[in-house]
Amino acid sequence: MDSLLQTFIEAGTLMLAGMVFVFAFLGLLVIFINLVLVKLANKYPDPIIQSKSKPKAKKTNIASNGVTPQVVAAIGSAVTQYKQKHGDKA
Amino acid sequence: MDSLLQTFIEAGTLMLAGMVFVFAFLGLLVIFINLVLVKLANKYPDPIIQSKSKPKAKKTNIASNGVTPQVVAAIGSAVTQYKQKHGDKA
Amino acid sequence: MDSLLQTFIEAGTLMLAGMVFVFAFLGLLVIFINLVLVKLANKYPDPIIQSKSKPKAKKTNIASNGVTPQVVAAIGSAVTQYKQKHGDKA
Amino acid sequence: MEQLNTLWLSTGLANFELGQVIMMLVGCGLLFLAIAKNFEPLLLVPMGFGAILTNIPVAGFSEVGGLLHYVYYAGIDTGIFPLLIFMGVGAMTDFGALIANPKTLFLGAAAQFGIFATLFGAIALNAIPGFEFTLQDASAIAIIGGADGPTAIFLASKLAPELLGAIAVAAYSYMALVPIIQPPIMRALTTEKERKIEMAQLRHVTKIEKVIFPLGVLLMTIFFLPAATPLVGMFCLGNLMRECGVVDRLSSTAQNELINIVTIFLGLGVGSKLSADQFLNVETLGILGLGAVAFSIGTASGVLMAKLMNKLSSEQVNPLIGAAGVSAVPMAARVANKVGLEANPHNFLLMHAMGPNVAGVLGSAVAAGILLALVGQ
Amino acid sequence: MEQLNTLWLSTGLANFELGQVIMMLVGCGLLFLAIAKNFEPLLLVPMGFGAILTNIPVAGFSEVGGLLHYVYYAGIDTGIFPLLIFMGVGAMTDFGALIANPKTLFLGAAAQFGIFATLFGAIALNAIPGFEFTLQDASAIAIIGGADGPTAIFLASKLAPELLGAIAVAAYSYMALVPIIQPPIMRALTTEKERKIEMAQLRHVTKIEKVIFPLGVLLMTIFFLPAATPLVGMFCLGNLMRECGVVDRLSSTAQNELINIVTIFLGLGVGSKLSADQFLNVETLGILGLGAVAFSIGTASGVLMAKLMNKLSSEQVNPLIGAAGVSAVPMAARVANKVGLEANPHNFLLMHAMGPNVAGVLGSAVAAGILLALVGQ
Amino acid sequence: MEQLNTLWLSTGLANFELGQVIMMLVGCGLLFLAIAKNFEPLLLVPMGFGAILTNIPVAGFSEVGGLLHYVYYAGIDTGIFPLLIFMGVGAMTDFGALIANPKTLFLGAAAQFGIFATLFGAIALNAIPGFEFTLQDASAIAIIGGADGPTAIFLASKLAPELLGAIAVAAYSYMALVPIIQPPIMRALTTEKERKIEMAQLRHVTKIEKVIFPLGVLLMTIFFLPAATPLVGMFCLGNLMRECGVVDRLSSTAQNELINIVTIFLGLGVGSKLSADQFLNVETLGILGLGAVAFSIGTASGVLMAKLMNKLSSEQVNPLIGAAGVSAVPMAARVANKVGLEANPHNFLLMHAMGPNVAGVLGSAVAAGILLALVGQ
Ligand code: NA
Ligand code: NA
Ligand code: NA
Repeated sequence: MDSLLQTFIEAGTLMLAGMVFVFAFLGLLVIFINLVLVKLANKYPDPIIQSKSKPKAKKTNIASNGVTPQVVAAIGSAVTQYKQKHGDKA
Repeated sequence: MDSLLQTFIEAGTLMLAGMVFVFAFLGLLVIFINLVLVKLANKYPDPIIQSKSKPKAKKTNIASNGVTPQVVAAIGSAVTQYKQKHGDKA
Repeated sequence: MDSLLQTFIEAGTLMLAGMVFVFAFLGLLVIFINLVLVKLANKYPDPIIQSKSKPKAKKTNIASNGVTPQVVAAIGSAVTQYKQKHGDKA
Repeated sequence: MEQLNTLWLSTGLANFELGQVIMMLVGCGLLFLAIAKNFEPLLLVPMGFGAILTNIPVAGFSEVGGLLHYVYYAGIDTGIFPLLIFMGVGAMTDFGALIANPKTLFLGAAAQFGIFATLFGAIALNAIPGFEFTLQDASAIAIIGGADGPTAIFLASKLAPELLGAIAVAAYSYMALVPIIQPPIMRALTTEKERKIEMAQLRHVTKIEKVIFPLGVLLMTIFFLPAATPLVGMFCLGNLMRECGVVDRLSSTAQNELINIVTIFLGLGVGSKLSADQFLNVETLGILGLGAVAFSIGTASGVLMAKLMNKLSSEQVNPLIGAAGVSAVPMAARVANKVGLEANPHNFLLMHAMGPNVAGVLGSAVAAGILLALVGQ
Repeated sequence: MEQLNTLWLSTGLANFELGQVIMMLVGCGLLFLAIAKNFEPLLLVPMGFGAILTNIPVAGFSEVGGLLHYVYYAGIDTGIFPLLIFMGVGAMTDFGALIANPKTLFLGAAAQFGIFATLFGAIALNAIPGFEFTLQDASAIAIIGGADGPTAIFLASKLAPELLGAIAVAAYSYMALVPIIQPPIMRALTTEKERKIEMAQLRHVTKIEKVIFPLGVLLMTIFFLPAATPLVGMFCLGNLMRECGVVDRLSSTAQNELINIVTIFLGLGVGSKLSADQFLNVETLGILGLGAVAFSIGTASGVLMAKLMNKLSSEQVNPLIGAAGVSAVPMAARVANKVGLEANPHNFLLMHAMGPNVAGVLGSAVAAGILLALVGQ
Repeated sequence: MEQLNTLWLSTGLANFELGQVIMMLVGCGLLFLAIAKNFEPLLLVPMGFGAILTNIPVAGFSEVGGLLHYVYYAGIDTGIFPLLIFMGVGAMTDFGALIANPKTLFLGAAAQFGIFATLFGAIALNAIPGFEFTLQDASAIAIIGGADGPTAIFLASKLAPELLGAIAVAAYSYMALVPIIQPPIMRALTTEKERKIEMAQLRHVTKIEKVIFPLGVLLMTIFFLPAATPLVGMFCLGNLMRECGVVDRLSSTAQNELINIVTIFLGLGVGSKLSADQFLNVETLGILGLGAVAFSIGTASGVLMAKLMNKLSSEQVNPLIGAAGVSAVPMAARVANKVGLEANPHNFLLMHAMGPNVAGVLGSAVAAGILLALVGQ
């Protein structure tokens, strides 16, 4: 029973030390974000037209509605060609 | 020569035992399909619009003719826009 | 110092042997190309419509402008349908 | 005739032991949960299948020379598979919501109370005859409360390999049960008014913040908790590959083909630990019970922490997102969103809940590191 | 000068042995068959290349520390590569046609007579001086009749590793030759009228049948033939991942990237067994001869079984699909379809032939299990 | 209290050594170069990260049982990872430009003078106290002049594993610096008129030439330099898979998923050799210095060789493409193109420069084989 008590105390200490550590660690991360990252963000803002976000946006675009700008261009061109071929009355 | 005969007999037994076993095993599978699977199929038929077959069908659709519904929609919309822009006479 | 000299000599020989070998090897490759490959090319020219280059071309096509022949066909068909539905005056 | 006898003696029917039959049924049960109930199928399908294979008599899948033996010792005993999964998860994780609202890290921290309370509970179970969990065992069990599969497998493989099967089953089962376990606790601990709290839109997070963040996390882990660096390090490597923008092909492979390949083997290898002698005992019941407790306590701690933060600060957070602090990404965040929508149909909490959700992943990796540092070896 | 001598002594020219030259030509021959004749190129390209590499003097590819040594011992000696290929093949296999027409399982069973008759033949060859096949050797050779590459490699690596190279060459060569070997046999054993038989359209197979089928196959294998569970188990795992619908990303990886990676290494590793001392002997001729016999007998047995079934039942099957029972998926089914079209241009047998075709895969895995159980160790 | 002490003793802060801190900064430096400066990011991101991980105190990444230990010994010490990368690179390489203009092979040969001159220089450094390079060390360092990452890693792992980290850092850094190192040398050694030389359009290369070429290269390597067959062999296997047209799925996997997976591990494993005791010494400075010399000499040799060829033949080559002979595919070819465009805005040298560029890959693999044959063991 004595050893059980001892294990209990050990487990209790572990619980306390663990939670303190977790909070301290993630708390430091909060400070890191607020001090370091926010400053970095101000100093190096994203370029207005991000070179990287462009292809991403394109990908999303394709993924979300399946229509690429090229298709739209092709449609425009097809309509134009059709118009020319058939003599548009507009 | 004697040992050859013995090996022959062994090989013959192996052949017999093997074929019997293969037939028995696959025969049991026939029974399994006819008894268990067919019953399961009756009890849990595929939903009429299978949730799984839908994306598959879509994929096939794309694969087989390369045109997604979105493209068709885009075409419709392009045609409509063109009509509006150019004052349709129809 | 003596052992240094020896190493120097060894390194010099290595340098010489190495460069001679590299030139000899790649020189033999030149001969291989001029003798063997060129002859093979004359004997087995690529078929005019290569069975392999076709899908490649198709892939490139898709990759470069994102429009498959199917889409073009669909556009044509959409335009035709639109024409029929709306009574083309052309 | 002798041949037929040999054949008969080599059949499963002639060699089955009861435990093996039961464990195969457990494997089938896992497959059922995965396929019919959609319980974490990516891991539970190979794991359930592995449980069946490892219990086949005569076949020797998990003995020297067997496939699962190689898989387990090469991939799980060494820790390689969980670490590669963690790298892939890192490459899938977007820390944007967390960086935009760093306070949510405290929610992720609070939810780890589920782990440490369960550790205490596991030791307490020793008072009941039949349970004899060492501190190592108890720690490996407690990590179930972290709601993070690879972390649990990694820690269990280091601290209590003989409990690995039961711990993995419990961890993944409860992660799948998050939509059932969490909502009642969330509703019980919050008022209607609290659940209706709308939160301010998150600020834009720049690219450089996202690139530096994983490096900062790694640096702090190196300083304060090297024992957690295998997990945190591989996670941060994945995340850095994702965000740095110059190795997209590596990031994509880490998120897709590599993680898929490793998942198949990880599942099979974990399943190979579901043998009768290691699973069919009262300790497994204890593990399953403690796992449920751990999840519940973690959920409650996250919610209560959010309420406490609202008391201390004027900027209000919806306490429902505290429940997402247990991790179980992205399920817990979706649950928070869903419960929020019930109270206020115009209140979309998903993005806000992603902050504590990914904080919970870091939190449980840190907790695993603490346990390794304190009770390891 | 000494340097130049060292360099000369390190060249291949100074160290070649005749056997190595011949085996390199064999490797080139395999590459030629693969590239120019399209003979099972996915395996024969890496295998032919591996045969060249392993026979390079001085380089030591297959000695301790050499690349092919690692590949062989890590992947083939352990059985891991063939089993992973089998998982991928399972993920590619649709059992729908088989479930819709279960009678075709008997065709797949009959075609395995090719295996067992060849086993007998291999033993008979011992009567000729120069041949000394043990029962293990004979079994490993006989499995060529199963027309299934990974099964043959798996069994040979367990029963007769020193014959592995020749067996793999024979198995893949004859699989590639199916369109040449089978049609004459099929035409000789059937009448014009039989070849014209049209078969009823297959019924729709529901999702649940396809999900339960691999589990049922595994269960029966566990009960009756545990020795076959490595092969059948991994095959069923792949098939379950395919059909269950909740792990599509794992199934896709198993069918694509994973099987591609393993195929490269499997080919190289098998090629590394094509060394002069193991390949250039009269036994290889015996293996090549027996392989051809095995294929022919298997084809004939399948066709004759179909004719027998037509005698016993009113529902007629086109006996051509019996030839597909040797497996060689999907080539044998295509051959059945093609020969059928010659007789009746409106008769598409492809789907009907897929039944015996996949039954043949199961059949030869079962046969391999029987051989392992009876002559293994 | 004791617990807190244990926790403190387990922190990195309590265990750091100065060398580890410096090596972590080196790792961060590599990450900075990779991410901010786009220096060979595919390898430098995992390598820089590996350098950080391996220097974490207490964590033991590179000790027995640590992740990087397994990665290094399974993949780099055995040579498997560089060889697989080489296979992938082979599958990405189009030899068309080289076959169309075989003379460019001499440019690739000449550029290897960078390697052998550096070998001489490394030995010469021994005259300075503090340097004690063996012939093995000097050879491993000299290969940096080959401008080919996997070749350098492969050779260093065989001849001088303790220098591997520094050699890899130097090799990849200078490969990234090609656009800065080469142009001044190219301009200094050529006249404006030479830089304006336009070259004839390349002839069409047929499929059969591309299929036979890798086999011919392999055959010659077997005859004359078996020690180079691991590198050349895997490269040719990849190239054959690319060109033969019947195993496109294997070729695609070798170029994408497989090379990506291996690249992550190769980078981590190489980074694990960046430990303080192996990197922070005067030899590393020597290696970095010699590497720069090697690149410069290689570039100059290529350009001068082209000028010599113009003297000897009427068919003129633009000497700028000689600089591409160092390999560093495809960067060096792009540099040649860019410098050429400065002199003549209508002169596109890219395709012409691809000839010496891929010749340089073969050339440095051959050089590596020579060094292995002469100073190996
Ligand atoms: Na967690
Ligand atoms: Na078969
Ligand atoms: Na080079």
